[in-house]
Amino acid sequence: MAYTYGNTQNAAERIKEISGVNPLKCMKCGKCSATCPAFNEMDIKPHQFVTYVQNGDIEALAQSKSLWKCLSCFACVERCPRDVKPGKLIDAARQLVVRERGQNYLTADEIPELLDEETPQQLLVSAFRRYRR
Amino acid sequence: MSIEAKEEFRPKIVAFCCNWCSYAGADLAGSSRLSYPADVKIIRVPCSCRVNPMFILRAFEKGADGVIMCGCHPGDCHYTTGNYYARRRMTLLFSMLDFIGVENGRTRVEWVSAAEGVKFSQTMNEFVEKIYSLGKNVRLEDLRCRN
Amino acid sequence: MYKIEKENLEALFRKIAESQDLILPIKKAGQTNFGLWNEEEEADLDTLKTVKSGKDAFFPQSETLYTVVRDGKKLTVEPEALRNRPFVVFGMKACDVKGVAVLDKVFLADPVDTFYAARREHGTIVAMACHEPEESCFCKVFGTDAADPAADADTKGIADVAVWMVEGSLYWKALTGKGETLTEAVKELLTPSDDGQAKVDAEKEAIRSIVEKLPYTHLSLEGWDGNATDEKFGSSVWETLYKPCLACGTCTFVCPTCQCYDIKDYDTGHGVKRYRCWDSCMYSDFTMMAHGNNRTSQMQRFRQRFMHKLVYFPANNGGMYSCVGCGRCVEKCPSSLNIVKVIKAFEKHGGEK
Amino acid sequence: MQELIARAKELLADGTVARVLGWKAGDLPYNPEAAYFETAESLDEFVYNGFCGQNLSKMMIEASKLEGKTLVCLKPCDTYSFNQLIKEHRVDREKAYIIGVGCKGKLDVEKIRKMGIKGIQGISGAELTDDCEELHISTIYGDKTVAYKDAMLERCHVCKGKEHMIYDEIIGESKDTKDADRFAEVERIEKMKPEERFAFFQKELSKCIRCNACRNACPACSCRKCVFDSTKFDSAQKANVDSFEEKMFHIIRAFHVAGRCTDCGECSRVCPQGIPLHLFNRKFIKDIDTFYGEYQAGADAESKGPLTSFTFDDVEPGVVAERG
Amino acid sequence: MQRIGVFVCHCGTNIAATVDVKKVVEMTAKEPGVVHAEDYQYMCSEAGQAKIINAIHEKNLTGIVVCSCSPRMHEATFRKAAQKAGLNPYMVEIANIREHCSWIHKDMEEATLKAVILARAAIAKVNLDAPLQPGESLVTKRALVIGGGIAGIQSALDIAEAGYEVDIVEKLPSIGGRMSQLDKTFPTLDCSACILTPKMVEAAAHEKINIYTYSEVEKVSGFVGDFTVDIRKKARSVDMSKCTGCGVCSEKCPSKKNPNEFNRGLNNRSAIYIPFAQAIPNVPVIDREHCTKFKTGKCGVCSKVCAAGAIDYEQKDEIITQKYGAIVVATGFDVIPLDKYDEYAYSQSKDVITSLELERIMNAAGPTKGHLERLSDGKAPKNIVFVQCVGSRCSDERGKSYCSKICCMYTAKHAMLIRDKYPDTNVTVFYIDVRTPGKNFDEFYRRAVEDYGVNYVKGQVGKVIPQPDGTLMVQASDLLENKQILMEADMVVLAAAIEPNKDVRKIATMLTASIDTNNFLTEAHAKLRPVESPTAGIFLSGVCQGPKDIPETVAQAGAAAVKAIGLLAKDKLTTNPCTAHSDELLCNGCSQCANVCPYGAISYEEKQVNDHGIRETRRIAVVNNALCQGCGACTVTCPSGAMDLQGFSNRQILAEVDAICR
Repeated sequence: MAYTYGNTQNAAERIKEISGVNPLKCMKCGKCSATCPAFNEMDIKPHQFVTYVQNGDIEALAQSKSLWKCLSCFACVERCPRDVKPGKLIDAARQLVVRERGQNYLTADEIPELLDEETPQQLLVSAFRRYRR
Repeated sequence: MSIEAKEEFRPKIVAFCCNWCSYAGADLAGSSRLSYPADVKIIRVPCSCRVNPMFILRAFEKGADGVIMCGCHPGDCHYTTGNYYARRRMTLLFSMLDFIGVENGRTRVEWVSAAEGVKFSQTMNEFVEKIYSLGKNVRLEDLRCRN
Repeated sequence: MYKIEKENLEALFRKIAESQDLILPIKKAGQTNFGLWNEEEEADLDTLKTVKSGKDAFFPQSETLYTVVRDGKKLTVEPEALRNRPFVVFGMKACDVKGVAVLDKVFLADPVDTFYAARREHGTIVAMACHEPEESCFCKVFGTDAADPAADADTKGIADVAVWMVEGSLYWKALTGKGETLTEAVKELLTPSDDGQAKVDAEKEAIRSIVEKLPYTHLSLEGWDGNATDEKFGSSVWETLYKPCLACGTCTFVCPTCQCYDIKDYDTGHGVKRYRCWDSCMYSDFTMMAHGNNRTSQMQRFRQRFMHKLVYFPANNGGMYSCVGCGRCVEKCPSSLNIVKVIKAFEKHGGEK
Repeated sequence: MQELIARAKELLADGTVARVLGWKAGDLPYNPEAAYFETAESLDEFVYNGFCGQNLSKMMIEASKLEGKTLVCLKPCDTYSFNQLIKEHRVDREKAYIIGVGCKGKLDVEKIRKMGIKGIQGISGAELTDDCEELHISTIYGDKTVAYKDAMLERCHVCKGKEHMIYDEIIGESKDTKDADRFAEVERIEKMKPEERFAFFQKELSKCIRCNACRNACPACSCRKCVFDSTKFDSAQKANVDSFEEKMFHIIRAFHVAGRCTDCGECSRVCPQGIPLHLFNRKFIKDIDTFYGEYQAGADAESKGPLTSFTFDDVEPGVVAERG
Repeated sequence: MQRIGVFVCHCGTNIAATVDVKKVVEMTAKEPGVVHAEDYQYMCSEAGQAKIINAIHEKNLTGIVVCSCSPRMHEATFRKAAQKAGLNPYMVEIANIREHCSWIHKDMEEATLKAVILARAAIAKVNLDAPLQPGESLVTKRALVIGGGIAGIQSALDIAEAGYEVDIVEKLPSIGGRMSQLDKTFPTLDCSACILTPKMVEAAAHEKINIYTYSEVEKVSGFVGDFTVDIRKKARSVDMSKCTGCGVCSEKCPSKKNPNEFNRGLNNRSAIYIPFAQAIPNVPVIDREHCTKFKTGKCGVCSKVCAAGAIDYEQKDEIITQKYGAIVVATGFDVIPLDKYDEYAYSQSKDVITSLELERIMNAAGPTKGHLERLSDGKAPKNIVFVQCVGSRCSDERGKSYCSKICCMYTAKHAMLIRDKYPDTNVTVFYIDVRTPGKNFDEFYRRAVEDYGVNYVKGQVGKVIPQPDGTLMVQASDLLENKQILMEADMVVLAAAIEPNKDVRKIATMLTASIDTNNFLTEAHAKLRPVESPTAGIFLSGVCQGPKDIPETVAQAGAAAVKAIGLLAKDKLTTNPCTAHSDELLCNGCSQCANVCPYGAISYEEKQVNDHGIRETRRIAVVNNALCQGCGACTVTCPSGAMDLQGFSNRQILAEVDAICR
């Protein structure tokens, strides 16, 4: 099934599905942005990310620098008092974009070999996505 | 179970609710307009410890497809200890029904406080969904009661 | 006289079952009882005694009499249809056949029990001789011949076909019109047998000689008849005799002649099914009425059962006992009580007061 | 059992007891019956052998109402039932003089019949004084020898032990007969798929004729009036008209004795249809042991049963669905 | 057979919009036993009740079914109506077709069918209803107040003023509670001790009030109007009748390094101590855990220096058993533990403190004698950061889902006081929302911003990093500027969430009062009965019911007192007739029911019975109807079905099951 993030409803739903996050739980406290080590590099800040998904403005997210600046450190996920997990939203958006471009460079078989048991799997996957060249 | 069959099958579900917590929780679900399927019919009992295993078997006998019992959370029983006895009784009864091969999803106990309208509605939605997936109760019914 | 090889019995059963219900001893979860045969069921003709007698072919443990259908406040009564399809009961032993004779006395006497009568009319009994009688058997005491179900005057005309199992072959002899009809229907599977009569006669002799050796065969019924009411009823022997009785209904329910039933209602939610089911005079709620029960102690209930079998029944039925000596109660009573012990107890005490 | 008879005569003679509750010889080799003996002479008929399987503790409910003490012969497993009956105020300890009788395993004539042995005329090797290793059976159809163990009741293979839980004195020696795991069969069934379990019980229970022998023999089923006979509960049942009723009866019966059942095995012993009714009780016992800690009903006459007590952190009923 | 009337309520459109009430009337009229069925706009109205009364008279009804809202709403209303018409009130059953039907279903056909089925169940139940007569029980004219904080004190004073005896049970050595730890109070900034102390003194001096400090409720039995409570008076090791409160013992006590609970452990106290200067009673207590005499058997200094000879090392815990008619729960709150909030460095740095700790620091009797200073080095902080919502409004297990309500206001108070006393200090408050609904509350907050220059930043602190130089690096967001802020602070104050006192669960269990998932006691009705527990005779005062500030607490304490007074003013209460009853012909006397009865209401009698002609003496269970509360635990334990519950009998429940499943 092909996705266009232009189809906002569809793409936003897809992001929620991939991330397992309900952005409506956000109470706009900003703790994610307060905690983010890559904050200054980002054009769309972590707390804004949540609002963008809420509003279905996925196109803007797809174009944003933030998508590629997020370190997937998950500090925001850890600290969010509302269980919103902005980091997971960003990762989901990133995944959507990568799939749309058809640039999935790592095959599923290659991943297990690269896997260190101690590393969180999601960190690895998002890292591969970002630094794939 | 296919969609078509699902449309035909409307389960009968009996919910025993204790007066002090779960029945009030169901009231709260109602006043909060939190919907759950009409298949659920509630019987008010003073306490979960009033629920005799014979009531549960009777419901199945008469064609119920699922029976759920709700009471106050352990420790919160209006009568102090009623739900602790109910918990043991139901654990053993459910285990026995499972032992004789009755699908274990047809019976459930959930502790729902008077403040948990949301939980009540969620629980009922889940339970009804489960009963739909199990389909008609055929292992524990009296055939004479079929329509 | 016809014969059929044991390995062809399955084909015979299939043939009979084509056109009518076939009820025969079926082994299920380790126990053998009469039941409706089909290809999946395991027929068991080797077990001498089924746990229950074959009486439920004619007098089922429970049967609906009528249904009351409720529509709002309106009630409609729908009577249960009488049996109108033919069926065969295969493998009843002589004692069971005698049991049917006893039941006939009860249910076919006026007023006729229509449910029973319909079943009797549509049922064909294939009776089977007892190859190896056991120590609990005492049918001879009541004049029954384990070797020949038609030998007893009381059972004349009840068994429709008699069969003997001799050395892997089943010998078949029609006794009545119904038996002839059944024979006709399965004739393609039967072969006429010339030496059959001789084989069967030898088998009968063998059976009878074993019966002579059985411990209960020479039990005396002296003093037990329709006239013994006062003497037996008032005896103090009952006072100790009943003590181990658990008041369960095992003896009644395995008995080929016990004919008591209770009538009950079952609320189905959209109506009421009125049904009857076997009852046991051993139960404390037997013949329970609004004021209570006319027999209040287990001694009285225990006494009732045996008085009925050995005294009241013969008094009302020309001397016919309502015990056939099948010995099922001897085998099954959880407390090892039984009618033989009762008879012997009176023998020992000389029936004193 | 001369020692036992002699002692009983003594106690009768000195007025300690008014009667003796034991077994009387039957008219077949395997059918002794429970009996009261009130005189020394009547004790000549007293027997105690491998076929005296009946648990006499329940008869003490009625005996407790009689004048004077009753000497009752209880096997080790019967004493659990007696304790439980004391706990429930159904028997009077003061009215009982308990002789704990030895036991080397009790016999099941059905098992002998199932071996194809019929026309039984005599059985030897079943006396308590025998070593109870072999039974010699003479029949109309020839003599047979069978291993004692092979003719033993199921309950003796999972014997709770040869200790008497309550007694005034002990006569006769006992033997360990346990050679199987008590819960093995329950576990085997638990491992089956639900539809197999259902088929298994459907088949077994379809044999039930509702004779109530299980209930009436059961020392825990001591209700003056059973709910299934009572008109007060709207639960009366007399026949298995529908297969549901078999399940209802046996589940509720097991539930009513759950936590009180000593696993004496009388229900299975007396069932004329050979239904393994003890499985229901054992399932409850196993669950109680697993969920609430090991509990043996009748090990004492005081403790609260598992269904009339609780802990704050008992497992939730959901555990049944969780374990799959 | 009953003659049953069915009354279907529209409840305006609440029911009628979703349930076809005419159809319900039509369908139920066909049920066996139903001789009358009608519908009406509002059955609970005078006119609606009149319809019921008329029908009872005209149709000679023996039982009625009202299809309406929850029985928890109007069962009593309709029972009274029935009673007016001469029908036994227990011949009324309610089919809940509003909360359990019309309000949760949308499809009319479906909802109507369900309403009919619910009505059928109620009809089936009424068919088996029997007239019941309530009994009476006496009311003990004495109240118990659990907790000696401002809530408990206020409730006790109000009840005592009405002329009833009151006992206050306080766990700690002195009454006063949380409020005694506060420095100033918002929004008027008056001194907490100044307004609390007179109340404490008044309570102590009141002839109707008896205070048990250093005591705990151990056991509660009985029921409304007639509770029996065991109070454990813990051994103080000081004879209260002899002690003069001179304080020499504390001074001389050699064991001085014990954390001072009153100052939140920020400084130390001696092992024999009076918690604070205004303590009531002004009698010390020996902390046996830290006392050298109790630990080693040697010392005894306090005993030697006590001129009054009040020290008693042998003193034992004492159990006082007292009867009460009403119980007020005022167990209060504590702040949540912050050990799971590593990001705020609370456990790493002494200069990261909670607001309650700040209260103590600001207080003249506190660890710093009222000087605002850093606990690490005693220096005056130049930059102070306040963090709001620490653990409040939090959906994970570290915190609480609710708003703690008081933090916004006390933070404004702290900020204002600091800026007032130490104008050189920069104060920054990181907030998510500032919530100030209360009289003069928003004005107070605005003053902090406008008049005192407190810097409010909308955003949350993500991390506090202790620096090698002893300062704290605060990383936060400024959502309005869309910036991340990194700022240095000398002190960080966390507005930690409040939670009900740890002991409340234990107490609620003893009282059989229900409790919610956050351990707040549940009120009987969220709106209409906010100060009563669903358990009769138990009243809720203060934060044990939910977060509150002082004025609200006092208001609720007064309300709880009035409810208690209303109860104590009665001489007798009618008791619920829905109690258990044992059928003497079925009872085995096996004692299992007594084992599960939570009220000890079942005893056994040797009774002569006539069982269908068999006369014998049997052991029979007998239920004391005054003690039985009708839970039904015994009915299920009883294997023979001898034990049954009036109003919820076995046959009735089975009939309901049948009606629903048919």
